[in-house]
Amino acid sequence: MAMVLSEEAGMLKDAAKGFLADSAPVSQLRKLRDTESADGFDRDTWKAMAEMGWTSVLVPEAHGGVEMGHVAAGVIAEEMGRTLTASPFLSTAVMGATALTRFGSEAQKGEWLPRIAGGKAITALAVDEGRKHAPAHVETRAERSGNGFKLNGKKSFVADGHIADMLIVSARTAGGDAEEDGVSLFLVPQDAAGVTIERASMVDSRNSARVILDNVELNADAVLGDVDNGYKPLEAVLDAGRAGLSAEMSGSAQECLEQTVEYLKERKQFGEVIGTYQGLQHRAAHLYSEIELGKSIVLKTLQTLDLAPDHAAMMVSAAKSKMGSVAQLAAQEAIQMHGGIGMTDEYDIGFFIKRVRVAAALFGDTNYHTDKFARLRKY
Amino acid sequence: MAMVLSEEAGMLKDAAKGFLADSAPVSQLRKLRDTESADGFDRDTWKAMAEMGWTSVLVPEAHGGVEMGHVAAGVIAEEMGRTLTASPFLSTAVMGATALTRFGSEAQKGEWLPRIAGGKAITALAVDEGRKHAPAHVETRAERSGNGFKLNGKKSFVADGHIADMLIVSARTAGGDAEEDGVSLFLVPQDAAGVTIERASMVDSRNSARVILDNVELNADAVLGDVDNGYKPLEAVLDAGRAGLSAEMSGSAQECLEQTVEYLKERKQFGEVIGTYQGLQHRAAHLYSEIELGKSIVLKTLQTLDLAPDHAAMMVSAAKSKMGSVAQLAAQEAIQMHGGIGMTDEYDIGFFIKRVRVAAALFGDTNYHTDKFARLRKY
Amino acid sequence: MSDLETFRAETRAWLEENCPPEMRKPMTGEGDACWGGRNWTFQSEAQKVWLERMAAKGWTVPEWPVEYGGGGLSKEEAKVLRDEMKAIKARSPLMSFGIWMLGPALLKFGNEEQKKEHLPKIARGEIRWAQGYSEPNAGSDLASLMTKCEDQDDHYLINGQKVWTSYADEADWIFALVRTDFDAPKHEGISFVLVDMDQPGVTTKPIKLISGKSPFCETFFDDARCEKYNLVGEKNKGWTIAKYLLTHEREMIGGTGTGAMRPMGDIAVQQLGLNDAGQLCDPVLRTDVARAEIDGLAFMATMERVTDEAKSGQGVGANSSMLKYYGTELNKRRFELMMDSSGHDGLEWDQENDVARHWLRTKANSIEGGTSEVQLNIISKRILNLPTA
Amino acid sequence: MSDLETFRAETRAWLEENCPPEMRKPMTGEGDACWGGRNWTFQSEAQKVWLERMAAKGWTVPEWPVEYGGGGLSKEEAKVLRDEMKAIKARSPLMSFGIWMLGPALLKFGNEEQKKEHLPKIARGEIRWAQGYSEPNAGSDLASLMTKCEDQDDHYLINGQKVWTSYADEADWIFALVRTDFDAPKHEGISFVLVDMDQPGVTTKPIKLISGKSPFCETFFDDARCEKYNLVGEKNKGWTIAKYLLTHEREMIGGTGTGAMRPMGDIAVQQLGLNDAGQLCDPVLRTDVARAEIDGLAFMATMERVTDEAKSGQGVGANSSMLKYYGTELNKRRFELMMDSSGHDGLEWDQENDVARHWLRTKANSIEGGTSEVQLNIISKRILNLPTA
Repeated sequence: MAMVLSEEAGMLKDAAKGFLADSAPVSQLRKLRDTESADGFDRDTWKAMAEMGWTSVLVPEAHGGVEMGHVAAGVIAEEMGRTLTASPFLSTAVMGATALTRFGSEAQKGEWLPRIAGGKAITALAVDEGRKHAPAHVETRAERSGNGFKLNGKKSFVADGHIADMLIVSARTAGGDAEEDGVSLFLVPQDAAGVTIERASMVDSRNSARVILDNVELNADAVLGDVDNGYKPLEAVLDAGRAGLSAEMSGSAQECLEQTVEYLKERKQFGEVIGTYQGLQHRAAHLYSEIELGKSIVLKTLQTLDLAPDHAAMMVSAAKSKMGSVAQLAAQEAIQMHGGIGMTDEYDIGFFIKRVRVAAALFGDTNYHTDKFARLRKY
Repeated sequence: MAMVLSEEAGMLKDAAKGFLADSAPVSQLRKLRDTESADGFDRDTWKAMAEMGWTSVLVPEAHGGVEMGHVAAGVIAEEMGRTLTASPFLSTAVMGATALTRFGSEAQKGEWLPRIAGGKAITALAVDEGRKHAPAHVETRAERSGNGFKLNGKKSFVADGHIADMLIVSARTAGGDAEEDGVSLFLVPQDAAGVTIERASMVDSRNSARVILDNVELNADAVLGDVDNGYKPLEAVLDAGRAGLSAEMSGSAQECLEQTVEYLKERKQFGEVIGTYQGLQHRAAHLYSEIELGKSIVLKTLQTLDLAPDHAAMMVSAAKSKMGSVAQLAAQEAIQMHGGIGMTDEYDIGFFIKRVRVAAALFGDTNYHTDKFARLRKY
Repeated sequence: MSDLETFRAETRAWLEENCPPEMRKPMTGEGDACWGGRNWTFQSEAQKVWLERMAAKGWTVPEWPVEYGGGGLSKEEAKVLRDEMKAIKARSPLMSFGIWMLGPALLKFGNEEQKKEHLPKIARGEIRWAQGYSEPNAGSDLASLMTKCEDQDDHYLINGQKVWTSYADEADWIFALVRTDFDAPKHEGISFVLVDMDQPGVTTKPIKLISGKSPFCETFFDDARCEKYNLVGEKNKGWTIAKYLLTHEREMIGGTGTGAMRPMGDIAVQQLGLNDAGQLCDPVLRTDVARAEIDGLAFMATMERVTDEAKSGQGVGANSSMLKYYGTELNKRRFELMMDSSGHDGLEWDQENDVARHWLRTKANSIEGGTSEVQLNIISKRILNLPTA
Repeated sequence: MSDLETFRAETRAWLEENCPPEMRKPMTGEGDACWGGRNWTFQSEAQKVWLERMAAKGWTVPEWPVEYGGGGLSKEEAKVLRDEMKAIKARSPLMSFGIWMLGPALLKFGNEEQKKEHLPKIARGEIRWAQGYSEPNAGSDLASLMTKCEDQDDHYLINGQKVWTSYADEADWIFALVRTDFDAPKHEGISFVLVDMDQPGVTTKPIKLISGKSPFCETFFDDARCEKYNLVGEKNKGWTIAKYLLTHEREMIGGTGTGAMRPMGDIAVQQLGLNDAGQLCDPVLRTDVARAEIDGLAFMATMERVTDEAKSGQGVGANSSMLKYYGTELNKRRFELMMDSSGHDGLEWDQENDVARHWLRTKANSIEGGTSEVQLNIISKRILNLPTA
C-alpha cells in the first residue's frame, strides 16, 4: 500500500486542521483547566465533531458509521495532537468502536455503535490497576453470580472514565493474577449499582479517573466476546488506542518543532537571530529527522491496522515506542530552545510537554513497548 | 582522599609522558603491525620501562618493588593510552603483580614478584572461554591427579598470552559450569607440557592469544590461593586490570579530543576554520565534559583500589562502563570530525578507535559492567 | 589540642546548647526556610531564636569580617562550623540572596560605606534582597539589557523591566544591572545599583511556571529612584561585577546537581519491584537507570575533583561551566527516569510527593543561570580555545 | 492481458532462458561483481555471457533510450524487469559508475555527440568510469576545488589531484570537476570534463583505509590532456552538473541504509543466546538492539514514504539529506551493536565474517557523499528555512 494519504484522507486532514484551529485550539484546553471544568472537555466541540462524522470513523456503515478506518482516525488524532484538543475521541470513537465492532454481539453492536457514531455515548477502557501498564495483571474479579457476574476491584488511569456512559472493564474470571488466560471483558454502564468513578487531576489537565467496582452485578450479556478469552480482544482494542495515541503524539511533535523553528527565526540574542546558530540548527534538523521517522512508522502502523489487524502488534509497539520518545524529545527541545519563556505557564509550549508525557505513558510507555517489541521479536 | 594526583604521581606522569612520546609513540605500534612483529611489542621499550620502575609499581618493597599503588599504575596506563604503546604492562605489572602480591604463597611471591619487578617475567591472565566475558563460566577442568592437578580446556582472548612466561589460569575444580564456587586459579608456566599458545590477530594489532590446555600436569603448589575458592581472587585481579584499562582508555580519549580540537583549529572549509562552527564546538565541548567525568571516576576507582580493594567492585564496574563508552564516543567523534582523512590508515586516529574497542571489551564490555553495576546495586 | 580542635569542641557545645530542637529537623521544602526581611513573619519561635542567636555570633555569614556582621572565621573554622551543624542536622538559620550573591559582590567591589550600610543588615536577616539581572529581551545575551538608569544630578532615575527576579514580591531591596550609557558598546554602559523597593516606582508580578507557582517575578521600574551612593563600583563598569556574580551563581547551580538525593535505582525498585531474577521489573528502565547512576557517580567524583584541583591551584576556571552543563542535563535525565518509574501515579498533578512538578521544574535547570548552550560555548572558547567565527 | 502483463510474461521467459544458473547465486561481496572496462577479466564464462545477453537487449540500462544502448523501457516496465530478476535472484549484470552517475548526467547535460560516443560503451560495459570530485582541501566544501584546467586552444591541460576516486586504478576514463576560472566566485569557475586515463599525465595510487584495502584512490593529473569536445555542458557551469549528481549520489547512499540486512536481534540471539526467561543474555544490549531495530523499521517506512510521496508529487526534495543523514548514522549504530554482540570473536582482524572491517568501514558512511554535518545544514536551510548567519 502506498505510504501516502489517500485523497479522501487528505481532505479529512485539511478539514480537521481547520476546524480544530478555529474551534478547539490550545486555549480551549487552557480554559478548561483554568475554569476547573467538571467535564474536562467541551461538549459543543464534541457535538460538532460528531456532526462531521469523526465519531463514526471506525463504525460500520450498517450501524450508522462512515467506516473510514484507522488511517483516517489517525489523521484526526494527529490534528488533535497539534491543538491538544481534549475530547473522548480515542476512548470512544477509536477504542470503543473497535471493541464493539470487532468483538461485540449483534445486540451489543446494535445498542452501542449507533450511539457512538452519533456522538451520543462516550465509552472508556478500564484496564490498568497498578503503577504501570500491565494488561495481563488483572486482580479485579468477576465471579459467577446467578444469571451473570459480580465484579469487585479497582481500576486507575482510566482515560475519560468520569465522563463515560459505559466502561469496558477487564476482570478475571479464571487464572492467576498475571495470566493472560482467564481475563474477560465486560460492558459496565457508568450508572450500574456499585460503580464509583472519581476523576483524577492529571499533569496534562485531561480526563482520567479511578474506578471502584463494589459488588457490581451484571447480566451474562454484559460480556464482550468470550468469557476467559478476553485478553486477545483487549490487546486489539489497546492496539487501536496505542496507534491513535501515537498519531496524536506525532501531531504534537510536529507542532513543537514548527513553533520552535518559528521562534528560532524571530528571537535575537547577541545581535543575531538565534536560528543562525549551527548548534541549534543541527539539533532542529536532527529533531526534524526523528519526527519524519515517527510519522512514517505511525502511518505504516495505521495502514497495518486497516489491512491486517491481527498482525499489527509488533508495528504498534514499535510505533508507540518510537513516537513516544520522539515526541518527548520534541517537547523537551522546544522548551530548551524557547528558553525562559518556554518555562512560563503563560506560553503554550508547556502544555505539550505535559500532554506528551501522559500520552506516552497511556496504555504502555516507551519502555513497555520497547520491551514488548523485543519479546515479540523473541529476544 | 583529595581527588588530585600526589606530587609523586604527578612527577611519574610527566616522566611517563615524556618517555612514551619519545620512545613509544603510535608509530611504534604501526611499525610492529606493519613488520608483523612476532613479539607484538618492543622488548627494548619494555626493558626501559622496567628500569624506570614501572614493572614494580605494584610489587611490595620486600620483593624488590616500589609499591606505589594503583593510582600510580593508572597514571602510567593513561599515558600509554595516549601513545597506544603495546606492552604487557597491564597483564604483568598490574594484574600479575596484584594476583601474586595479594593471593600468592610466600614461595610463589618469592619466585615471581622479583622477576615481574625486574621486567624479567611476563604474565597473562587466561580467563575467558566464550564469545563474551563471563568469568564464572568456566568449563576448563582441573582434576586431581596424583600430587596435583591435570588441566584440560581452552581459553581465548588472553591478552599478552603468547609472550607470557606464566599464565594465570582459571579452571573448575568443583561445581557447575557457571558457578562461582569451585573455580580455582593456577599458575601455569608457558612451557609446561600440554600447553599450546597461538597468537590471534586482533583489530588493535595488540597481543592476544588462544590457549589450549591438554592434560597439563601441575603440582599442588601451582594453585594460587585456595582450591575451589578462586573466584574472589580472580575478580580482584580482574578489577585491577579493568581499572588499568579504564585509565588507559582515559588517556586515549583525551588524546582523541586533543588531536581533534587541533584539527578543528587548522582545517578550513567554506573559507573558515571548521572549529568556528557551533555544531562542532558544542559536540567537542560535550565530549570534553564526558571525558572529564570519565577521568574523575577512573581516579576515584584507582584510589579505592589503593584504600579499600575489597570494596572496589562497584566503582570498578562504573568506571569501566563509563570510560568504555566515553572513549568510544571520543574515537568516533574524532574520526567524524577529521572527515575523510580520519578514515585513512595513513593517519593515526584510526589506531585509537581500534584499540579503544578492544580495551572496552577486555574483561567485560560496557554492557557487561553496566549490568554488573545494576546487579551490585541490587536491581 | 590544636586551635581548630578547640574551636570544634566549643562550637559543638555552643550549637548543642543554642540550636532549638525544632531547627534540627530536616526542612520539607523551601517553604520551611527562614528568609528574613522587613515583612518576614517567623514560622515559629524556634526559627526566630535560632536566627537571632546565630546572627549575634555572626554565624549567618561565618567568613565575613566581624565589622560587617560576620563571624570572622577562617576557611577551616567555617568548615568546622558547617560540619558540626551538619552533624546535628541543624537547619541553615537564614536563606538569602544577600548572603549568596550581593554580599560577595559588595565585599569585592563595594566601598566602605556601602559595606557598613548593607552587610550587617544582610547578616542579621533584616533586609531581604532580590536579584535584578535578566530582561525579556536579554536572556543568554544578558549584556544587551535595556533598563535605563538616568543621572538626575542628585539621584538616578530608573525605568525598565526585569524578569526572573526570585522572590521579588517579598524582597525589600533589589540589586540590579542597569544601562547608564546607551552609546557605549553594550558591555561598557552597564552599572550595578542597589534600589530600595519600598517606593511606588517599583512593582512586581509573580510568574507562574509550567510546574505551577514559582518564586520568580517580573519587576517593573517606573521612574524608580536610586540614591547616588547606591551605585556599586564605577559607573559603566557594572559588567565586571555581573561576570563575577554569574560565575559565582554557575558554581552554586552546577554544584546542586545530584548530590545527596536518594539513588534512582532504590526508588525504582521500591516503586516497580524486582522480578524472579532479582532484576528491576522494567528491563529497559533498568538499563537507563544504571547508566544514569553511573553518570551520577562520575559527576559527583568530578565535583570533588574540580574542587580539590581548585584548592591545589591546578583547576581550569571555566570548569564551572562544564559542571553547570553536565549537572543540569543529568538532573533533567534523572527526573525523566523518576517519572518513568513513578508510572501512572507520577502523572497526577497533586499527588503526595509531587514528582511531576519537580520534573517540570528541572526543565529550567539548563536555562537559568546561563543556558546549556552558553555553557558549551564557554567550554569551547575558554577551555578548548576553539576560535570564534 | 494488459501490455504490462504481457511484458512480464515475456521477460520472465527470457530471463529463465538466458540467465545462467551461476548468475542466480547471491554475490558474496563486491569482488564477485562484474565491473567491465578495457582491462576487465571475466571471472567466469557465465559472467561474460550474462553481460553480453543483457547488454544486447539494452537491459544493463533498461530505461535509457535505445539509441544510446538502453532498453527504452518505461518506468513501469523497468520495475517489472527488476522484480522478475529479483524473483530468480539474478545478479546485476554490470556494476558501473558510468551507469549510476555519468549516464544520468550525460542524458541531462551532454550534447548529442557525447551521448552517442559514451553511453553505448557504458551500457555494454566496454569503458569503466571513475568519478573525480573531492580533493585534499575540498571535502565538504567541494566547490573550493583547485584542480586546474587550462585552455590550450586545441585542447585542455589538467593539473591537480583528486582523492576518494573509487576504483580509479582500474578505470579507463574519469569524469571530473575542474577549475577553469580562478578569478570567478568559486561556484562559477568549475567545469565538468571527461578525461581518458590511458595517458602518462594521469596516475593513481590506492588509499588504504582503517578497515584495510579499499577501492579508493588518489588520482594525479600532471599535464593531462582533455579534448575540447569532452567538456560536458557549458564551460564554468559545471557546478550545476555537480549538484545534480551530488543529490543523485546522496539518494543512492541514503537508500542503502539498513534495507535487506538480517535483523540485529536474530544475529544477537544466535551469537549470545537466550536466558531462562527467553531474553537475550545481555540485558543492556537487548535494550539497545530493540531501540535500533525499531529505528530501523521506522527508517525503512520513511524510505517508502519519501519514495511514495515523491511519486505523488508531495515530496520535499531535500529529504534525501534526511535519509542520508539518518540512514548512515543508523548503520553506524547497527555495526556498533553487531560488534557488541560478536564479542571477542568480532575483535579478530581476519575472522570469517570480517565484522570488524565492516564496522570500521561504516565510519565513512557519514563522511562520504556529504558528511552528516552537511546534511544537517541542508535540512536546516532547505527544509526548516533557518537563516544563515
